[in-house]
Amino acid sequence: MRFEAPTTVNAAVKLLAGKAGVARVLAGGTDLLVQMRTDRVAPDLIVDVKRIPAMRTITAKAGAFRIGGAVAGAELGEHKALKKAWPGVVEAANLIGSHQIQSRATLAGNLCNASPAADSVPAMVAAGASAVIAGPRGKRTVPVEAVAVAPGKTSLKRGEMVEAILLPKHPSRSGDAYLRFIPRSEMDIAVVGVGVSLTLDTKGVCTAARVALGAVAERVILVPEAAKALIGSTVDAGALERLAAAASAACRPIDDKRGTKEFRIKVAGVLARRAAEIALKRARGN
Amino acid sequence: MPKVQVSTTVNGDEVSYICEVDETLLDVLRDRLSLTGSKEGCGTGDCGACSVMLDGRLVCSCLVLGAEAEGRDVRTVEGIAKGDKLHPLQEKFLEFAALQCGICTPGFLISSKALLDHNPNPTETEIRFALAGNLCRCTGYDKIVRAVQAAAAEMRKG
Amino acid sequence: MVQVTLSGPLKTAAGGRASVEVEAATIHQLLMRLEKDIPKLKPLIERGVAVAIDGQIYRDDWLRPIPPGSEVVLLPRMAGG
Amino acid sequence: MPLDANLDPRTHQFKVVGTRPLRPDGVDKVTGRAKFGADATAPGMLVGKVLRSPHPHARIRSINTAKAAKLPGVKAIVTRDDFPETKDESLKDVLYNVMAREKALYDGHAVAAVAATSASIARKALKLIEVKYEILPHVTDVDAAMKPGAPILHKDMITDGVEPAPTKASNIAAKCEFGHGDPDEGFKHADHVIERVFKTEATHQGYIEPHACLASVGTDGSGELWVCTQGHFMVRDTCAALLGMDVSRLRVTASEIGGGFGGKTTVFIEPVALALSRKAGKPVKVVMSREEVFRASGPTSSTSMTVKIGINKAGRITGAFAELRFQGGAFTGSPVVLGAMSAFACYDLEHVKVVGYDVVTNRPKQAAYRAPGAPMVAFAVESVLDELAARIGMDPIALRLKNAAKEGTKSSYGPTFNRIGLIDCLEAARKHANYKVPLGPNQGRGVSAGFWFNFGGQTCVSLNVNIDGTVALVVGTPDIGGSRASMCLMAAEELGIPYDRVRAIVADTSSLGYNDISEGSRVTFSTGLATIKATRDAVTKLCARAAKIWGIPADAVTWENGYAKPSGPNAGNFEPLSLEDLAKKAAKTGGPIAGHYEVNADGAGVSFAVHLCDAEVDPETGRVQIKRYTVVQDAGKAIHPSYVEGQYQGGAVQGIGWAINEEYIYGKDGRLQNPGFLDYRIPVASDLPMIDTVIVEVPNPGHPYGVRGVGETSIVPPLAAIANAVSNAAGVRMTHLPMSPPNVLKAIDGAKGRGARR
Repeated sequence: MRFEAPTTVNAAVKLLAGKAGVARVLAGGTDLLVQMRTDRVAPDLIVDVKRIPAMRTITAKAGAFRIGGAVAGAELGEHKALKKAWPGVVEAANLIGSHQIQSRATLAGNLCNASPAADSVPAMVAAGASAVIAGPRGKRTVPVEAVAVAPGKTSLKRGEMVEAILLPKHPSRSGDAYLRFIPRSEMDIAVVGVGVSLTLDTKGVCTAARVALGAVAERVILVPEAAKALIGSTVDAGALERLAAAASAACRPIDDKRGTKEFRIKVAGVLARRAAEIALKRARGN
Repeated sequence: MPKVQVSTTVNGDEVSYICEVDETLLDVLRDRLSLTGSKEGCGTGDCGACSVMLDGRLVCSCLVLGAEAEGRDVRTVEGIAKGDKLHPLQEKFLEFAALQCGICTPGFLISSKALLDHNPNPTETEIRFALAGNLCRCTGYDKIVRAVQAAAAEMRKG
Repeated sequence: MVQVTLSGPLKTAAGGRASVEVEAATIHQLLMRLEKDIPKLKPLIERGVAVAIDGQIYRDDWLRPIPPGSEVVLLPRMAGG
Repeated sequence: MPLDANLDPRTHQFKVVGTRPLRPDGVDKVTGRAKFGADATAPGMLVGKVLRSPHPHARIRSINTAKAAKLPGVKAIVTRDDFPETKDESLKDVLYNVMAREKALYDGHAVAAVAATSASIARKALKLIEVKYEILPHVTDVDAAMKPGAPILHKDMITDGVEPAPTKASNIAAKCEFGHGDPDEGFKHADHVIERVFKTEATHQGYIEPHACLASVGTDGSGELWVCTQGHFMVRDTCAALLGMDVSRLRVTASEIGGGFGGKTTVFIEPVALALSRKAGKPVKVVMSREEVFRASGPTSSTSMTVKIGINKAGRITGAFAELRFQGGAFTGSPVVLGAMSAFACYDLEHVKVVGYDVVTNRPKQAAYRAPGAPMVAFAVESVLDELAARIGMDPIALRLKNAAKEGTKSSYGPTFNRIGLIDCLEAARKHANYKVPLGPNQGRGVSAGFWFNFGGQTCVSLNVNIDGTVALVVGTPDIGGSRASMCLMAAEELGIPYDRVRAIVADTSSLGYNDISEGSRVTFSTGLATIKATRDAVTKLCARAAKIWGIPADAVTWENGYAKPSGPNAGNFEPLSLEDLAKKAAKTGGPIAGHYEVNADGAGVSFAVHLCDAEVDPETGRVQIKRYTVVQDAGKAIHPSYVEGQYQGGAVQGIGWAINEEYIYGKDGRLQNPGFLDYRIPVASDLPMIDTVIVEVPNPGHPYGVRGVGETSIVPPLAAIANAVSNAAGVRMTHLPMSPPNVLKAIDGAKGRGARR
């Protein structure tokens, strides 16, 4: 096992693409170290990316944001402009684990861990976020929903890593929100997660919406039918009921130690409605 | 296994150590630096007994590699008191009987200090959420929350 | 004579008898008499029993006197957490 | 009769007992200096790791350690072959649990262990050990294990307590029965009878410190063991017996202990560490991972229970019956007997019967957990009572008061109660402000009473007077929640000196006589009793020294407020001698002054508690939130009230976890699905409100100050109090713990469905 802490993206990519057997990126380490401890992965090479300046910063440009792949959740919460523009995404990231975890866990790591229950991912998908992927053949940008393909599996190729997450500029009268269901008040993995982002016109009619669900399928899913329930409506009670029904209908969950199928299906609808209400309030305030 | 040589600062003192790549900062503190105040309750970041400050941020030292600490600033429970003067949090934890067995106490002190350092007047709810990453099985948290409130009041007095 | 109430598995081992009379002045004498009179109680007594005298439970006190007319109950041995 | 007839704890003015001084081990515990199980090191120390069965039930065909032994850095490997068969029947299950023999009986059962020069080498060596398993069918559910045709764990298990004895082996280890009268007769006189079936899942004590020990055995066969345990004398005797050592050759030191709650009252890794150390000739440290703690130490039983209670219109219980089915893991010994005995102990009943079954399954051997057996049964009984109270429109506390056991009540488990405090607790609960707070929408209130026996046991205490008149108190019961402070308070009270003049330590097994485990809420009672008596022994000696100095008879000297004084004008006119004066003169008046006491303490008073809970249920998700929680409990006499409150609060919160979210989840493959704090969800700070406490003091006649145990009773009522609150909030009776969101939502939706059909 080898440990490297390069200072440029190119150097990191070179290391990751090298001959070294199993290589792993270490950003926050909150998933990687647990996997190593429980024998689920035994890397030959660990590449610590926290000493790469470009991956440690949040930059805002014309209302859009570039969040470095090694920026921790707590730093997102401390970034006032980001929090104002995308409160749902920041809240989702800040829900991951404890304050201790927040000092370390990153959006990119949450995405690349490819857990269907990742808290930040439904919020990012709803926000229309994309991931900048650096690799031996250069950089490419893909929608975040294209990164995870199955539990623990991503579409990243050998030597590739997520260098940054991009959040688009928010149109005016837009709002986003993320809600998850957990049995306790903290410290749990989402049993269901729902991200909603919507935009209103001057009359309060919803003109655009994205709804994403976590922990109800093999990966986070974007649910256009749920968004359709909102678009064209004033997000009234009827629209919210249709949204809930569409969200529930899109679920294809499993029974596991964290929840049953029937529970997840029902609660996905409940949370979709509640998250949309928050997003609506925010959109009206913007 | 190839080893890594690390120089870092722990509780203000410069230290150097050699560790294996998969050794955590917690392993290093306990086994190589004899700082056994930080405890391992789970090894997976779920209990907070190993909480330390790393460059001014609260982390679980079981989820940090020893190798990562190169050039960083690490603060542990052993560094909270100043010489023979206990920190107000330490005093209030004792006064309020906020510990029974004491295994979680180092982690709670670090987390509480992290909270009060940036929020000198937290509400009960803020305290409870700030400490949610630290498990205590003995006290039911009641006396811990009260001790933090009392320490905050004491520290606000200056 | 001491009237001993048997409970739980001890009652079963005594063929369902809820109480027996034995001549005993101490807990030790009581247990020895019971072992002799009801051999099936012997393994249970060896595994450990408690004796309640007038509501007070004694787990190991062989030499404890049994005052005449007191209420005596033989119980399975107990331990806590 | 009180042991000390001169002192009535209700009127006596205590000087330091009842105050809240800082604990003697406090500074070490807030500065990181306190040494817990995993904090010790020794020169040349090796790291020990245990290989565990991944199968819930499998015959072990062979274990090949050759490849592992060849790995550089590996110094010793032990398997079943290193642990000889024991003739002691009471140790057989302990031995078979420490290291699997013919069969691995649960996921996590130890199969082999390695000592190596580093953790990474030890881990690598475990992977090189080849175990050939023949996988057998398994069973983890208690009801399934009792069915005919279930996979049998032990081919020689014939149910105990059944006459005539069965001829076929089963998983039912034993049957027991308690009670008096005839419940069926009682039900005939009832106006309302409710019968329900309840289930509870297994929970773990969840102490934050994993099991840890450091063993060192020399080539002469003498050994030392540093270990976190609730009973180091038990560890010494058990390990010596399993390893064929003389007891005198094994010295065990109890480290500071990071929680136990009953779970550290037996051995797991300790004999393994000693065996490895003996074989390697070097010290070996073994520390369990959290995953090992969950898979391989002792959780409590899961249960299935049937309860039937009848009442008349006036609210008097006419008959009560319960059948309890407890699985206790792969070996006999679930706490069903205690569950059966405590089931109806709160009530004065004419007709009561409880039948209990102790059942084995392919799960880790259960260990004691705080009032073992009682919380689950209280859940079932107190749930039915709550429903009955509602049925006749009676206040739930009034119903309990109407039936409460009191002095002179023949208890459901046999003996007649002497002075007890249930009615006092019920009255205090009824008067509490929290019982009158109006409830909000989706909120419900729950009440429950609870009972626990409390125990005494073997105890030995020494007290040494130092040259400056300070006092060293030597006890042998590990301090699991501040007991050293309580002991210092009692010694200071007797001596009439300030609290901080006394320092208590927990001595190792070679420094003091035998002490039973810190369990059964026994420490403040029995170690306290022995401390008081040892102090009085020292006081007698101090008075004798003063008498010698003054040249008067020893019985002409009394001890008052830290001074020896002539007992009256006839004894002579002498200036009183302080403890300091006498200590300074000790060398010249006969040598060191010490007090000592050894006892097998009996007379621990039973105790009762009443809990109030307000819970809110989200009807759309089934999520339960505890809004308000109140513990009312009889302490007899609170020596250090802060730590008494701490026991009340801690017990309540463990109960909250048990009621709402904690459970052992087994997959179809018989493997534990959630062996970590992420998915075994103990309460976190943000889940909870403050826990209000009321200390009731009805003195125990069996203790000089009236102390009753307080540690365990506090976990008896919560399951029922919370279930009653949730049931009242959700409008549907909850009969299965935990009341996790999926379970609650299913119950709510199920009730709606039934309502719609009606």
